[in-house]
Amino acid sequence: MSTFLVVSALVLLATIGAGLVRVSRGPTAADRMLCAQLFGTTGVAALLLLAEAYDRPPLRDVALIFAILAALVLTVFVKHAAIHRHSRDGA
Amino acid sequence: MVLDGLSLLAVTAGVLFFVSGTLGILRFPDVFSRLHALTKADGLGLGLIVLGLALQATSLAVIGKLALVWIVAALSGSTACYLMAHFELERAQEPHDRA
Amino acid sequence: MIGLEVVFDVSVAVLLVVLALESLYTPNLFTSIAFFIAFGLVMALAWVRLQAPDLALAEAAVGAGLTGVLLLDAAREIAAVRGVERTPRSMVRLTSLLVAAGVGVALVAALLEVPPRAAGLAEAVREALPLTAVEHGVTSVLLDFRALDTFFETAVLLLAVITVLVLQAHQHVRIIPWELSASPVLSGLVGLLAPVVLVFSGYLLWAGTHAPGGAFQAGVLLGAGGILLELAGVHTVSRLPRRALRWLLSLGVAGFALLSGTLLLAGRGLLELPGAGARTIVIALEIAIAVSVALTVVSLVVGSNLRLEPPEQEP
Amino acid sequence: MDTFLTFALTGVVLFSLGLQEVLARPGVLRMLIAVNVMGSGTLLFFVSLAHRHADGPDPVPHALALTGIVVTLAATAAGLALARGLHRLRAEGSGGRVEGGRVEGGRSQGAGYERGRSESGRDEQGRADR
Repeated sequence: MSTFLVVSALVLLATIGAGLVRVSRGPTAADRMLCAQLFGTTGVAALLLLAEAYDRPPLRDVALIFAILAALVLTVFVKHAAIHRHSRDGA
Repeated sequence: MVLDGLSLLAVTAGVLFFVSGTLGILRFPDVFSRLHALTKADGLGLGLIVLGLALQATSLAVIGKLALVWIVAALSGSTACYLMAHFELERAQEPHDRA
Repeated sequence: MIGLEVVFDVSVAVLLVVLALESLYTPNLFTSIAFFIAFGLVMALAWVRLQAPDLALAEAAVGAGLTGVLLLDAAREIAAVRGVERTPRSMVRLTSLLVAAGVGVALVAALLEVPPRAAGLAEAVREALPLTAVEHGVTSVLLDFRALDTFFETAVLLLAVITVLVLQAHQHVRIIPWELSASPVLSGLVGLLAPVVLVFSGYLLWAGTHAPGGAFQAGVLLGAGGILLELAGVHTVSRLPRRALRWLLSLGVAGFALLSGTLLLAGRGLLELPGAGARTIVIALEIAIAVSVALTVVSLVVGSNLRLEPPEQEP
Repeated sequence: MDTFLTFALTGVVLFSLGLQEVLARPGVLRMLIAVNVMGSGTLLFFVSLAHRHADGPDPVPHALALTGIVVTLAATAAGLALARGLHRLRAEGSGGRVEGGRVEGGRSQGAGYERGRSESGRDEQGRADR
C-alpha cells in the first residue's frame, strides 16, 4: 500500500513539473499565478499521501499550512493587480 | 480488504483527476477554460485522495484533520478561482488602447 | 532496480534546480516571483524528504507564502519590474560565472571529504532530552540547549521590523490603501479561515512541546492569518495603538531579557533554566515568541503599506 | 546516491546559481530573490548533513535552519522596505525621472510601474493574450 501511495505522490510531482510549462509560457499573469496555486493543491495532495505512506502525521499539518497560504498568496496577487488597475484608471 | 480496494480506487481516481487538470491547463486555449479545468479537476482530485486516505485512517482525529485540509483547500481554491476569473473578466472588458 | 526513494529525491532535487534557474533567469520579474513561490513549495517537499518536518512547516508558511507576498507587494511599487532592468555587461557576467563556478567546485570538493556517516549531535540530544522541559528535540534545542541563539534571533526580528516601520514613518508619499476593495467572497473566505488559522496556530504551539511545531511556525501562521484579515479590511494590527504594538513586537526579546536577568540575579548561568518550573517557563517563552513573531510578520508585510492618515476612500 | 548526497549537491548548485545572480544582477528585487535562493541552498546543504545517521536526523541543524528561515524572511522584508524607500526618495527628488532609467514616474506610485510596462513590449499581465 505504501509503495502505491509513494508512486501516486511521484505522479503528482510530475504534474507539478508539467505545470511549470504553463507558468513560463503564461501568457496572462493569471495563468502564472494560478499555476502557483495549482502547485499548492497538488502539494497538499502529495503531502497527505506521504503522511500516510511514511506514517508521519506532522506532514498533514504541513499540508494544511500549504492550503491556507495558497489562499493568502493568491489574494495578494489579485489585490496587487486590482490596485494596479485602479491607479491606472485614477490617473 | 474491501476497504483497501476502495481506497486504492479512490486515490487512483484522484491522481487521474490531477493529471487531467494539468493536461487541461497545458492544452486549453484560453485563461477561463484553463481556470475551470484546473480548479475543478484539482478540487475533485484532492477530494478523492482525501476520501481514499480517510478509508485507511486509524483514528477519528486523522479523519478530522484530512477533512479540515480538504475543506480549507476547497474554500481557498474556489475563492482563488472566482477572484482570478473576476480579475481576468474585468481586464478583458477594459479598453485595449494601452495593450 | 533503483529505489523509489531515490527517484523521489532526484525528482525533488531536479525540480528545485529548474525552479531556481527559472526564477533567476526569466526576464520577466513577475514570472520570476511566481517561480520563486513554486520553489518554496518544492523546498518544503525537500525538507519532508530530509525528515525535517519542523522546517517543512516553516517553509510552507515562509518560503512558499510570505516571501512571495512581500515580493509581489514590492514589485508593484518598484518600477524596475521589467524592461527598465538592465542586463549585466558581459564582463560582469563572465566574472560572476567564474566566481560562482569556482565556489561551487570548491564546495563539491569539500562535500566529497565529508564522511557519509556521522554521529552528529543526535545521540547527545536524545540523551539529554529527559533533562529538558519538553519532549521534542528541535524545540528543546531552540529553547533550552541553545536558547541564547533564539534570544538573538528574536532580536534580529525586532531589528528588521524596526527598519521597516521607521522607513514607513518617514515616507511622505501617498500610501496606497493596502486592503482589497471590498469583495464579499473574499470577506467570506477570511471569515471562515480566520478561526481555523487561530485554532491551528494554537495547536502548532502546543504540539511544539512534543512533536514538530513550535513558536516560530505558530507565529508565522498566526501572522499569515493577520495579513488575511488586513487584506479583507478587518484591521487588527494596523489599528493597534502604536505603543501597544511596540510592546507586543518586543515581547519575545523582553521575555528572554527578563528571564536571563532574573536567572543571573538568582545566581544561575545565563538562560540556565531551573529544574522545577522549566516547562512553564518554556511554554511562556513560546507564547511570547509566537505573539511577537506573528505581529512582526504582519508589520513586515503590511507595515510597508500602512496608511499614515485615516483610511482614504478608493477612487 | 542517497538522500544526503542528493540534497547536499542540490544545495551547492542552488548556492552557486544564487551567487552568480547576486554578483551579476543590477536589480534589487532580483538580487533579493537570488539571496533567498542562496540561503535555501545553504540550509539544504546544512540540513542534509544532519541526515547522515542510520537512526533519525540530528535536531540541532534543524533548529538552526528554522532560525535561518525566519531570519531570512525578516532580512528580505527589511531589504525590500529599504529598496522601496530608496525608490520613493528617487521618485520624489527627481520629480519623475531619474538617470539610469531605473525610476520613472512621479509621486503617484502606480505611474512608474505602468510606464515601465508599456515601454518594454513584454507580455506582463498578459498583453499577448489578446
